[in-house]
Amino acid sequence: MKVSTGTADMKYVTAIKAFDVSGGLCMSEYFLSLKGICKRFPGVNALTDVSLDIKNGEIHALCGENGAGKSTFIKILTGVYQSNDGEMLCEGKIVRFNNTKESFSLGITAIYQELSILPNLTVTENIFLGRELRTSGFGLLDYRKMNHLAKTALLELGIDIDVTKTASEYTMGYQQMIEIARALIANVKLIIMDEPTSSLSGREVDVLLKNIHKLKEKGIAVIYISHRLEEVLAIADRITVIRDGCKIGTMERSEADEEKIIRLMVGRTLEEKFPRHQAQKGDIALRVRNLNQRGRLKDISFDLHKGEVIGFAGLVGAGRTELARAIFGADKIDGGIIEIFGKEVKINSPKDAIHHGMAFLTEDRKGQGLILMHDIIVNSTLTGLKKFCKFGYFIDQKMVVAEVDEMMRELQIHPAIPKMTTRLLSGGNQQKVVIAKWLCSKAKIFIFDEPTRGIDVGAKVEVYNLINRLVNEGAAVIVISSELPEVMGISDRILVMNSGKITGEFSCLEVTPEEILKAATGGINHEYKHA
Amino acid sequence: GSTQTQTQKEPEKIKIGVVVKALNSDFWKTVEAGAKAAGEKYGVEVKVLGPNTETDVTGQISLIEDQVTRKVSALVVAPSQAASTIPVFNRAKEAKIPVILADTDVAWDDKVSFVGTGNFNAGKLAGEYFGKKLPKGSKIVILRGALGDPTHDERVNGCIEGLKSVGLEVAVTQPANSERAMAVTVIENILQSKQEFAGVFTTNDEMGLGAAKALEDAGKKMIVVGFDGSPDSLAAISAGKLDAFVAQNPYNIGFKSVEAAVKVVKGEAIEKRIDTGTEIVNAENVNEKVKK
Amino acid sequence: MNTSTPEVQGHGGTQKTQFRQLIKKMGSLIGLIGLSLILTFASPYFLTMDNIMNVARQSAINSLIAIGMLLAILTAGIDLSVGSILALSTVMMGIVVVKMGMSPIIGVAVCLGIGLLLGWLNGMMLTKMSLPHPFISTLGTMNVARGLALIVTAASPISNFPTSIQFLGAAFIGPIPVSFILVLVVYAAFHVFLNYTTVGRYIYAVGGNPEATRLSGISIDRVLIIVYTISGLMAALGGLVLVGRVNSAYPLAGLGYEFDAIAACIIGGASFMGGEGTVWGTLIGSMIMAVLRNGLNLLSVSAEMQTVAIGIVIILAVYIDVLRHKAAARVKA
Amino acid sequence: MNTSTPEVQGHGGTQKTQFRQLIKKMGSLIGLIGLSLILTFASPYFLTMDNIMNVARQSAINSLIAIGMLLAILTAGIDLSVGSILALSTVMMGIVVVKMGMSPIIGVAVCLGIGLLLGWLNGMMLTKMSLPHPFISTLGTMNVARGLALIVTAASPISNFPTSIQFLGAAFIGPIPVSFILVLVVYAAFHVFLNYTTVGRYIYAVGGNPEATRLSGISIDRVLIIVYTISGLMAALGGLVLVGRVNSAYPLAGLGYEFDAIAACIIGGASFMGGEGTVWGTLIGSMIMAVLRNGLNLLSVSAEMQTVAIGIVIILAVYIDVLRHKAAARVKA
Ligand SMILES: Nc1ncnc2c1ncn2[C@@H]1O[C@H](COP(=O)(O)OP(=O)(O)OP(=O)(O)O)[C@@H](O)[C@H]1O
Ligand SMILES: Nc1ncnc2c1ncn2[C@@H]1O[C@H](COP(=O)(O)OP(=O)(O)OP(=O)(O)O)[C@@H](O)[C@H]1O
Ligand SMILES: [Mg+2]
Ligand SMILES: [Mg+2]
Repeated sequence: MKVSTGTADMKYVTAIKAFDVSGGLCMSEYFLSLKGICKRFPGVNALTDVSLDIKNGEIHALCGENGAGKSTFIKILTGVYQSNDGEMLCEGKIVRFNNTKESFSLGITAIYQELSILPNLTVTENIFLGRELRTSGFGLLDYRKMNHLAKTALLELGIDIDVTKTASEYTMGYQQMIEIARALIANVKLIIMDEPTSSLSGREVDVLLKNIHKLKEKGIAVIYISHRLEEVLAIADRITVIRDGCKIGTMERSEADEEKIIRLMVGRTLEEKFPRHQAQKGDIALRVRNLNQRGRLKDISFDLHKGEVIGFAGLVGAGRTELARAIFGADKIDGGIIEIFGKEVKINSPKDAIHHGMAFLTEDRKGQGLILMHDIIVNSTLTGLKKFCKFGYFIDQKMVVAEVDEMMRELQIHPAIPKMTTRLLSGGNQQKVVIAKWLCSKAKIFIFDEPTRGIDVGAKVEVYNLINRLVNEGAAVIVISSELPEVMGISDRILVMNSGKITGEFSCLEVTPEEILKAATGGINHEYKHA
Repeated sequence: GSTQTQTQKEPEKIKIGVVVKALNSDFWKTVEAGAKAAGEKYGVEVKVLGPNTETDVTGQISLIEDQVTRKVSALVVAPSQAASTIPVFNRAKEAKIPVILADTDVAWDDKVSFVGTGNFNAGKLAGEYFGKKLPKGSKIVILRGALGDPTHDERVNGCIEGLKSVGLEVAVTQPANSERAMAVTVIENILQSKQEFAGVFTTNDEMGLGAAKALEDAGKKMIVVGFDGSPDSLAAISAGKLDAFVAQNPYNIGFKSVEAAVKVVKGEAIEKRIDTGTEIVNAENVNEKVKK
Repeated sequence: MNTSTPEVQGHGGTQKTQFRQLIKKMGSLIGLIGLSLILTFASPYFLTMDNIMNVARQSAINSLIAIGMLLAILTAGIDLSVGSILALSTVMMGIVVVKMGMSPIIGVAVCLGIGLLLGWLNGMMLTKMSLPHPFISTLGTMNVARGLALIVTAASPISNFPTSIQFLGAAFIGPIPVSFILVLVVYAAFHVFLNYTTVGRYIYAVGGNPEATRLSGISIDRVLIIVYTISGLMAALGGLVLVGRVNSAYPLAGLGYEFDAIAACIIGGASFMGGEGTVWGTLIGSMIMAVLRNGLNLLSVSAEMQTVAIGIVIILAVYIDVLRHKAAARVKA
Repeated sequence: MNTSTPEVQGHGGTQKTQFRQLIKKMGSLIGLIGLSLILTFASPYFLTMDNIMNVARQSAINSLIAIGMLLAILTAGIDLSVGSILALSTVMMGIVVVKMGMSPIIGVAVCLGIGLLLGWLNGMMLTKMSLPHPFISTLGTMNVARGLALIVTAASPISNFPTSIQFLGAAFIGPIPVSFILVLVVYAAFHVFLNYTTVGRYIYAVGGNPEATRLSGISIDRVLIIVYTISGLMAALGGLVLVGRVNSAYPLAGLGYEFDAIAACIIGGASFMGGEGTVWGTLIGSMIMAVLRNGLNLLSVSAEMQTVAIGIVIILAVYIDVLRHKAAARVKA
């Protein structure tokens, strides 16, 4: 199926109308049927004989461990990849997509796991990329109309931002919302969302879930992938579990519960979702006083002790990432004191921070964490390369390989090929490689920004265990997380931020989610706006 | 140089703009020296300019245009590409600036004079020189500057003509970018191909010296004839490494063209064509040249 | 390499944005104005109507080539073949018109057609042969086209074109050179093209994040082919102006023009990393280069010193832009 | 632009990997072997010991410059100033040794020192002045150094160096040219440097993802300064060989060498996007260029046709690599 590219954009406009009318008149119950889908990559069987039906207007959740093949599956659905075997029926007709344009023309669109935002284009342009609206006269781009629609779509998602600014001016959370708006505005028949909430906090998640319900009411089907099972259980009509590239089964929402899904996903039950560390609170490891950054951070002060985990909670754009970057020397600060183990230090660059024993796991693994074209070995040893050196300069390759092997086993990185280019790893496994990178450095103070972003439930526990091990060994840890249960489950103390200020401090033993939320919204329940 | 701001209101001081093909070789540096000497002798301001390379045709045209803007009293131009300069010469004419051509002639009716000998004739002289040194039927390798560079085209064509007239042949013509290292490489490779040849003609000195070096390294003795006559090649002739070069007397080209320009501005009559002479310099006459 | 300050890409947005855009354009403008001021003081001939028109004319060829180059740079690419394309397309026009005596219209069609064709070939090689970078495809074309230009002309120039063909490069309308009017028209067209058409925005998108662009259902190959085809066409158009300017077509024309064109884009604020750069910035970049050369000529600076000065000014012009960006970022924060 | 086939990054690992690496290197080797085979059939003089040493000698200068260029390309940069640095450093050596009569040791120190200094300046301008791309800083240096070389020599060559200085470029050990031995030693050293030292690995990292590298506590500025300093040094070393080869230093030396060096890197499999490329691939790339020129000379191909042929071979050499990559991916699947 070829779409003539010249007039595609105009087609789109008419297509919207067509879809609106035909919303209810469908031929069969199933919008999409996949039969026996297989996908092989060099050395990996990503999918084996997967069959799946998507009903019109249903919300269908996909669950599975990291590397199970979920993202690959949806990429086949949209034509990013082509299956090696199997066939696909769309509204009863056999189809084969060679690119996303072809799938889009049949009413399928997706939000991919790895953000595909164009940093140099405006928010509006991102939302309308490939589906631009044009003026009737000369066929030039109709910015006025597009800006208006983009603004409306974002407002519907509860964010109010300047849509004529470039996307690079917004943090990941906003970018994620932009992508969601992009899918919503398309007016298609099936929207696929691959971990749309991984950078969102509870509040935005709620808004998103509400919007997904609205889609359903319009008869639009949604495939929803998330490692946060409570979301899955909250909205899914049916749930399919994939393990090691094979479909384990599809169940109705009514038959499913968290424990069952986990058992099907990982093949066992988890004893404890949030294991706790045993360490005693020790001396102050990190003392921050009156840290200021113009326009972003205001008078931040806190202490972090040895053997302690502090969790940072807040809404998107609360300034947690900015704070972490400021402490780590990634961005310049405009004032404030940082003391490490009682000594005041000047941190002007990440290099200084690492020199003083800090580690910082960034929230954006693709842009700031990994060198995607390089392999696991290179990435996981980048910060600690010096320690493998003989005669001061020459790297001992054997030592490197041994250490990496050890780390890969410990973190259960899959596939266990040290020479695998990280670009080809599944999202969750990429995250594990970034964690490995910081384990390799000899840090005493760890800042984890969204450490479990995109990690499956089983691996999450591994990460928590790992954090606990670090703490037990005397490290001090900051965890920034948008998942409230996680923050509450693993930290000793919780600091809440709003608009660049710390607005609340709680001990994990006595706090309720409501209290945190109240602090996160600044005490009042206002619509949060981009500062 | 001094700025001319103060000269603006004073009674016209004669300003001669000299635009050459480039100022990146001994040849044009010597032209410049000659031009400056003439300027000093007649007490006029002489500015010698040239683009970065001899093949930068449009760059040279911009230079000429800017000299017209500067309202020079007369222009001396050694055009990189004859025909291309006619439009800008017409502009000079409109601005009532007389144009003297140096080194390379242009078929433009309004020129005041041509000062030089022409590259074709000089090349021909080299071809004929081979005839004196080598038996009939010998083959000559020609190394030339950038293809499409009219100066080198003329020299090559002249040489071929000269060779023909004395019964010699061209073995192969190869470009060596007017550069020494490239000339070494090309001669090395030609030697490898076991091609028969008894002499090398190069369209500038740098390539001549490179060719001589490659032949010396290979232990071959051959007639190498260069072009222009830099101090380096004089020394090479004295040392017996280079056989000869064609000398066009660049100093005279510079001196006489400025002299002609001054005369035109002063309203004196000059000849339509001023020959600056061409000669072959070899072991026989090298000593007198060195003294100069 | 250096993460530049986020900046709004051109196209009419809110008023605030438009103001910032103006400031952005002002960046290289400051350089241009500064340079012009210095030259006005240094030479009495600089700020004359005659000389300004002179500069306008001298910058025309590079401006035309640079705007094509801008497209390539926006996609994080490069087009090294512009100079050779210029040469081959103009000498072929020479052969058709002067040697074979065909009508000038056919000649112009041949000239632009060859530019189009070679540019299209660049794009096809890059995309369909999956060459890793346009450096390769266009370096290849650069050599092949130059060689062909030498072969078809037997290395000698072709002169005496009919005046109709010389119109673009040589004619004036009042005191204003036609070539400069052409530049303004072309730049306005490119401004609309890049900012108000889908393909134009896709060019920015491809440079910003090719993978994301592809996922949005946009054919990167198609965009790239369009980009290099246009670049080839603009090189040929530059050639048309050159032929008018020097009344001849010659096989070594355009040697090294790729550097000037690239420099114009970069001085004008385009980024080699792709996705960043504006039409008007490029025009200013091209003007800076021309003003600089013109000024140095007027001051009769020697060729060697000119080389040195051009090197320094290129660095300074960009550095001013860097400082201005930094200052702007400080104000915003 | 095009997502290249996934490949495992170089440095000695498991046996399987080493084998794959060999295959990877084989890529451009296939091109080289193919080209050599064709030439062996076409010319009886090609496959002679004499001629092979000839090619080895002719490729030496470009090989030395290319390995420095490789570092720049690995960081997603470029060094346009290599040719000019070569010129300025060698003419300064000429002035010191020939004109001022100082000892050759001082001369060599001056030569390498100037290369080092200019390279360091490139790096400093790029990083400390936050220039957006090394194209700018090195284009500036390219012009400035060339201008200075012309000024200090008054545009004339300097000849008659003492034989000790000519050793690198002119001497032989048995039948093997010293310059080629130098190349092999230098390449071995770079292989160790890039794969087995921290700075070497950081160079790959900076090219792969500068932001991630910076956040990993590595000073990008320092890495870049080292890279451009080394590139300048290698250009000067190439100059030393050139001086030995032609027994003179001249201000127009090295004109256009940057293209040959870049072409060698890219033909050898390096990526303009940074982070990808090997030492041995670059050597093969440089050999391909030299073999091609040598072969065309041996066959007495006309100059115009040589230009065309070089263009075609550059594209083909890279295309073979692309096809091989694709084939490898298919086999693995
Ligand atoms: N282009 C590719 N080449 C080789 N292997 C690949 C490629 N893309 C994916 N894989 C592999 O296929 C498997 C499935 O990956 P996929 O991204 O579909 O997992 P996932 O279920 O989405 O995991 P996650 O929850 O971590 O996102 C993984 O082992 C991954 O390494
Ligand atoms: N480069 C930037 N320029 C301007 N504003 C910025 C920039 N980066 C971040 N901001 C703003 O700073 C504020 C804090 O963002 P930050 O990413 O630190 O929040 P966060 O709490 O980590 O939220 P998230 O969950 O999105 O990561 C936001 O309002 C964001 O838009
Ligand atoms: Mg996934
Ligand atoms: Mg954050």
